[in-house]
Amino acid sequence: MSKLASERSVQTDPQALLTTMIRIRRLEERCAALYSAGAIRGFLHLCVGEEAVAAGVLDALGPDDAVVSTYREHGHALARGIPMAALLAEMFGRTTGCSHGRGGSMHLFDAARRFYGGNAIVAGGIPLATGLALADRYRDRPWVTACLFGDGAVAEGEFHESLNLAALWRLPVVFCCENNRYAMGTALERSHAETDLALRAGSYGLRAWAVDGMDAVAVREATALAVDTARTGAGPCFLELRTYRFRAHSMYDADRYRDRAEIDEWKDRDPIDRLATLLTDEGLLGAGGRAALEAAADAEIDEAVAVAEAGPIEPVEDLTRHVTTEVPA
Amino acid sequence: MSKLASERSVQTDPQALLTTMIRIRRLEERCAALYSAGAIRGFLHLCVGEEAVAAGVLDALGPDDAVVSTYREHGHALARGIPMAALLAEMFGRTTGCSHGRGGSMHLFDAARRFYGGNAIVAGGIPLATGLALADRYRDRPWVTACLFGDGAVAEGEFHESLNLAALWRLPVVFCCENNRYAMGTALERSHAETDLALRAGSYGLRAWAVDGMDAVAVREATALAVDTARTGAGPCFLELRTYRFRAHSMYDADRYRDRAEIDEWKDRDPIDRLATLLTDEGLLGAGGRAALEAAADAEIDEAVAVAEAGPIEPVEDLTRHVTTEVPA
Amino acid sequence: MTVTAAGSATRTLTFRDAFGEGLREALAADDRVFLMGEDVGRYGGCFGVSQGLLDEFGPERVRDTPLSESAFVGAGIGAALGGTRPIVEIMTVNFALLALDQIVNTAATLRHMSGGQLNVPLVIRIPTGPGRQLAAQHSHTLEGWFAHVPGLRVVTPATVTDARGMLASALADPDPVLVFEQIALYGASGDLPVTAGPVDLDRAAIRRPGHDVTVVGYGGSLAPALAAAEQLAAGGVSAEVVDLRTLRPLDSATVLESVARTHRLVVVDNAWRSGGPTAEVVARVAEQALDELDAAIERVAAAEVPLPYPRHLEEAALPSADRVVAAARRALA
Amino acid sequence: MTVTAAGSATRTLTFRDAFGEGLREALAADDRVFLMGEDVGRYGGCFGVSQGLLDEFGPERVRDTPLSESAFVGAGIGAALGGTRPIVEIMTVNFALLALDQIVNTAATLRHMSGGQLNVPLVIRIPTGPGRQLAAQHSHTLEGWFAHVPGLRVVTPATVTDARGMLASALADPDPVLVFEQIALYGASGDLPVTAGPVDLDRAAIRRPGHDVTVVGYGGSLAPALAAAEQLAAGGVSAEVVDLRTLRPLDSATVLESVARTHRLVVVDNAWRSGGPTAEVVARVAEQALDELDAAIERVAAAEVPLPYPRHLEEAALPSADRVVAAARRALA
Ligand SMILES: Cc1ncc(C[n+]2csc(CCOP(=O)(O)OP(=O)(O)O)c2C)c(N)n1
Ligand SMILES: Cc1ncc(C[n+]2csc(CCOP(=O)(O)OP(=O)(O)O)c2C)c(N)n1
Ligand SMILES: [Mg+2]
Ligand SMILES: [Mg+2]
Repeated sequence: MSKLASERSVQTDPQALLTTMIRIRRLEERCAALYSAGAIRGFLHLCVGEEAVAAGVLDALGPDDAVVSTYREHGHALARGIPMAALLAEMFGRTTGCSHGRGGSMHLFDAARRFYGGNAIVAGGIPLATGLALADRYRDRPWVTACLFGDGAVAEGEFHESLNLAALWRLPVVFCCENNRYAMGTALERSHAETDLALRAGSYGLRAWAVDGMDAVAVREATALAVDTARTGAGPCFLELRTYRFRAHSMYDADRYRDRAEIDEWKDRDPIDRLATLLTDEGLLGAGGRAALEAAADAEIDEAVAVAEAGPIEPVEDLTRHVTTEVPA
Repeated sequence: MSKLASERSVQTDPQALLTTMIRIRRLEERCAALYSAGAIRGFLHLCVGEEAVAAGVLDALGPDDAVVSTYREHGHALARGIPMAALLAEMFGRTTGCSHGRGGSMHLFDAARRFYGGNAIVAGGIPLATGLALADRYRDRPWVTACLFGDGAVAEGEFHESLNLAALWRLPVVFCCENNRYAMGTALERSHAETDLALRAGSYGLRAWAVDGMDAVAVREATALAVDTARTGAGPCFLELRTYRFRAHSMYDADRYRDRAEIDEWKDRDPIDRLATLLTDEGLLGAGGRAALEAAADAEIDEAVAVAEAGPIEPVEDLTRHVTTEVPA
Repeated sequence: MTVTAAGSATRTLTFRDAFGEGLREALAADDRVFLMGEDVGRYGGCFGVSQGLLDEFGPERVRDTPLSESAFVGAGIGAALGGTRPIVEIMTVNFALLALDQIVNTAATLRHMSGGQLNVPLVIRIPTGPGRQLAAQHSHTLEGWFAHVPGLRVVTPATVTDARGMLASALADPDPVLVFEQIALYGASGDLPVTAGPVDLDRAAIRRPGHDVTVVGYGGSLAPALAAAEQLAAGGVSAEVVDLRTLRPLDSATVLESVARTHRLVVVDNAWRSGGPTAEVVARVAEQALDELDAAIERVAAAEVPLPYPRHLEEAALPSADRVVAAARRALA
Repeated sequence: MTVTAAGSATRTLTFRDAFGEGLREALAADDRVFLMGEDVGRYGGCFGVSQGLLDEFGPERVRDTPLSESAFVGAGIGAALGGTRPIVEIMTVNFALLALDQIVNTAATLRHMSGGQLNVPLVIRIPTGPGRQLAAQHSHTLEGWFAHVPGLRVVTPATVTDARGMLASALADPDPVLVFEQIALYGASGDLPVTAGPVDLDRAAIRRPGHDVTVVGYGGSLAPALAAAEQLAAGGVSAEVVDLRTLRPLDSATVLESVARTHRLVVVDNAWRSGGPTAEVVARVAEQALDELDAAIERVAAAEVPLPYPRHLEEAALPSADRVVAAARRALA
C-alpha cells in the first residue's frame, strides 16, 4: 500500500508518476481513436487501467538498464522516454517510427534507450531478457534488465526455463509480471492451477512478491527494491503486479468474457484517480492540476500526431532491407 | 524408509519386488555385454542402480493403467510384464520385437499392456501422459497414467506446462521423477536453482513428495498412495524418487564427471542388496535364495536371447510401412 | 439458399461459418470428439470460429487451455491414443513453433516407432497466413514445414466447400491431420452445395480448366491464382488453375496431367520463395515431366523478408494477381 | 604434418578435432566469445567436440546449461544483443525443435522488426544427421527448415577445412548463423592445409570437377556424392561434384554454371525427399536453366519414413553412392 509522502523513499516522485500515467492514458485513448479511423492497423493492444505498472516499473530503472516488453507496450515505451511522435509514426508505418515503420504497434524498439521490444509471442521475450542480463553479468556491468510480461505468459514453458536459468546463474533480471487477471478471454483461474503467481515464481529460489499494481508509488518502490537486489548480485527477482485492463484485449476483441460488475469494481481503483486523490489530499496537487496535466498531454499528442503523419513511408524498392546487416562494400 | 513386514500394506509383496529387481539388473548387464558385442546398436541407456524405481512404481499399477517412459525404460518395460524375448528382439531389430524392430532400445512399446514408450526426447512424454489421463477422465474410466522421467526433464518447459495443465484439470496422472542426480554429465545442482524437486512441483497445487528411490517397498507404497489419490479424482501427484545410476549415462559415455567416491557411496545403498538383506533379516529369504533368483533370471535371459536372435529381420521392401495406417482396400 | 441455373441448390456462407459448422457437426456426431485450445470456448475462438460451441456442448467438450502450446498439443496426442478424437486448435501457425517437437517427434513418429501398434487420430486446426498487417511474428506461412514430415497429413482448405467438409474427412483419418485455415479468408464468402459432405483429402482439384498455362496455388495463394486466370482470360489466355488442397501426401499427378496439357507452369505461394512448399511441386515436374515443358517454370512467392507492418510493403511482399499474370505472360512469351 | 607433392603442407585431423580447434581458437581470440549448451563443459560435449575447453577457459566461458533449449537459445540471442558473441550448442537438431520459436520469431526477425537498429551476432552449432541407428526421434535432417527463413544464415561444413574454418567466419557475421555439424562425420578424418583460416560463407564449392553430370550434395550427402563420382569415373563418366556449403543464402549460381557445362543434374539429400532443401536447388534450375538440361533432374534423398532402427532399414532409407551412381546413369542414358 502506498505510503504518505513523508515516508516515501527519496527517489520516488509521485507527481512525475502521475504525469507519466496521464500521458499514457491519453495516448492510448488517442490510439484507439486512430485505430477506429484506420490510421493504425494490425493488432492494437492498449494498457488503459494498467498505467501504474508502466509508470512505476520504468521509473525505477536507470538509463543503462534494459527493458524487454510485449505487444502491450505503448505505456512501457513512453515511460522509457521514447518520444510520442516516434511511437505514433511507428503505428502509422512511417520511416520516422521508432522501428523505422517495420514493426507497428506490437514491435516498438529503441536501441539507444535499451528498449528491446515489443514481442508478439507470449513469453517470447523472457529468454531474451535473461540473455541480456547474462551479457551484463558476463561483461561485469552493473546493469539490470526489466522483463515485462502478462499472467498468461506464466503458463508457457519459456517462463519456467528462463526463471530457472536466471535463478541458477543469479542473473540481474527483474521479472515483472503484469497480472491483469486475463489472457485474452481466459481468466487467471482457468489458466493456472496455482493462481498465486509470486508463490509459483518463488519456487525457483528467487525473491518474489506481489504488489498492488494499481498503485504507482508501490510499484515504483517495489521495483526499485528488486532492481537493487538484482544489481548487487543477489540474483533475479519476480514481481507480480496485480492490475486490470479496462479495455478489451485488443481492438479486435468484443470483450464478452468479463462481467460488467468486475470491470466497474476495478475501475473504482483507477490508478490515476487514486494517485491524483492522494496528491490532492496531501496538498501536492492543486485544483485544476490534473486537468492541466491532461491538457498538456493532449497538446503533446496533437503535435506528435501531426509530426508522425508527416513522416514518409518507405519506398517499395527497399522491401527486402533490414533482413541482414548491410555490410558496406 | 521401509517398514517391517508386519507394517507393510497388504498388497506389497517384497519378494516379488526383489525378483523384479534382479531380473532387471541381470537383463541390463546382459544388454551391456550384447552392446559391446555389437548385437545391440544405437544408444543404450541402462538403469542399473535404479531398479527399485522400476519395480516399485510399476508394481503399484493395475493392468488398465497406462505407462509413459523415456529412453531409459528397459526396467519399466520388463516390470510392466513385456516378455524379455520381445524386449531383446526389439534391441536386435527383429520383427518379433515389441515395436516390430523399428524402435530399438529407446522405443519400447506395447499397446496391449498400455506401455506407451520409450521416448527419446527429454520431457517429451510428459504432455502425452497428461493427454492419456485426459482421455480417461473424459471417458470416465477409473484409470491412471504413470509418467516416468528424469531430474533433467524438470528443467524443460514441457514439464511445467504439463504439470500446470494436469493440476488445473485434476487429471489422473502420477508424475514419477526418477531423480538420479544427473542429466548426462550435469549434476542436479548445476541444472536447477531449487534442487528440492518435490517442493518445486508442489507449487503447481498438486500433492508432491520425495521418496527414497533405493527402497523398492517405499517406492511401491508411495506410488500406491499416489495412484489412489489420482484414481479417486483428487488430481495428479508428483513423486520425486531419489536414486542413482551406477553405470554411465549411456554406453557411449566415459563417465568423467562423477567422483568415484560418490558412486561408491550410492552403491552401498544398492536397492537389491538392501531388500535382500531386509528379507533375509526377516527370515523371508533363505540362504542361497538370492543366488537362485539370479540363476533363474539368467536362465530366462539365455532363453530370451536365443528366441530373440531367431527372430526375422524385416524385408527392405517394407521400408516405408508403419508410417500411416494401412487402410485395407 | 439459392438454386443455380444448373439446378443445384447452394447457400452462401463465410469461411468462418463453414469451419464453425464443421466443428459443430463433428461435436454433435461423435461424443469422443472434443475441441481444445487457447480461447476456443469462452472467447469464442480468436477469430470467432468456435463462437457458441461452449454453450452448446459444455466445458468438457470445448476446453479452454492455458498458454501452453507444447503441453496441450501433446495432451491431444495422448488423448487420441486414449481413444478420444481431439480437435486441437493452435491459435495461429506462428505459435505452432512452440509445439513442433510434439508434432514432429511424437505425433508423426508414434505409429512408426511402435511398429504399427499405435495410431494417433488427432486433428490440429491451425489458422495461418499473412495479409492483415500483423508484421514479422504473426504472418507466417509454414505449411510446407509440416508437409515435409512423414506421418502427417497436411490439408489447406481454400474453398468454402473444403472449409466445410475437410474436418469430417480429417476426423475419419486414423492418423494425425493438420488443417491449415487461412485467416485472411475467414470473412470471405462462397457457395456451398446443400448436398456437400466430407471431401476427398487425397486429390488436388482443378478449380478452373484451361489449356495455355497451368497455375498452381493452395490455401491463401489460390485466390490470386484464380484472379489472375480471370485477368488472363480477358486477354485471351486460358489458364488452368490447380488447387493443391493437400500438401502431404502431395497429389503431383494432377499437376503433371495439367502440365501435359498446357506445357507451362506457374506456381503461387504465400510462403517465402526459397524452400516453400511449391519448390517441391516444381521439383516433381522437373523430375517427371521435363519434356512436357515449353517454358521455364515460374514461381510467384513471398519476398525473402519477415513480413513488414505497413500495408504497401506487406502487399509488395506477397503474391498478387498482377504478379501471377506477369509470370504467366513470361511463360507464354 | 605432411607435405604433398604440390608442396603445400597439410595435416590430417578428424572433424571432431577440427570443430574443437575452431572453438578453442574462437575462445582464445575474443573474450566476448563464450560457449553454452547442454553438457558442453564438464561432459566435454555430447560428441566430445568441446573436450578440454572447460579446463582451459573456465565455467564463465564454457557454460553447461539445464535442459532448456528454448531458454538458453533465447538467452544466447539476448546475450548477443548485449554485446557478447555467444556460441550456443543445441545438442542435436532433434532438440532444436524446442527452440524454433526463439530462432524463427526472435533471432531471425529482431533486425527487421526494429527497422535495422539491432543485430544478433549469434552462432548456433547444431549436430545433425542420421546414420548411427538412433531411430525416429534422433536422426533428423532439418537444415532445410532453417534455410527457409529470411534473417538466418545456414552453413553445413562437409570437409575438414570447412569444419575448421566456418566457425570463425560465422562469428565474423553480424547476423545469426547456424552451423550444422554432421554427427556421422565427427570421427572421420581429412587433410587440412596448415595455412587454412576462415572460409568464405557465400559460395558453394566444386569439390571435384567433371563434365558429364553435376552431382550436388551438402553436409552429410557430400560423401555419397563424392563416392559416386569415384565409381562413375571408373566407368568412364566424369561427374562434377558441387558442395552447397551454405544453404541460405543459397549459391545457386555455382550450380547453374555447372549444369551449363554438364547439362545433367543429380541432387543428393539426407533429408526426406518431399520438401527437402534440394527441392529448392531443383526448383532454381527448373526456373533459370531449363534449356540447359538434357535429361530429367534426378533426386536421391531419404525415403519418406521416420528413420527405422535396424541397420539394414536405415541404410535402405538413406542415399548411398550406389543410388547416386544409378541416378547419374539414368540421367546419362
Ligand atoms: C505463444 C503465443 N500464444 C498465443 C498468442 C496469442 N495471444 C496474444 S496475447 C494473448 C494473451 C496473453 O495474455 P497475458 O500474458 O496475460 O498478457 P495480456 O495480454 O493480458 O497483457 C494470447 C493468447 C501469442 N501471441 N503467443
Ligand atoms: C529435449 C532433449 N534435449 C537433450 C537430449 C539429450 N539427452 C538425452 S538424455 C539427457 C539427460 C536427461 O537426464 P534426466 O532427465 O535426468 O534422465 P536420466 O538420463 O538421468 O535418466 C540428455 C541431455 C534429449 N534427448 N532431449
Ligand atoms: Mg493478462
Ligand atoms: Mg537424471
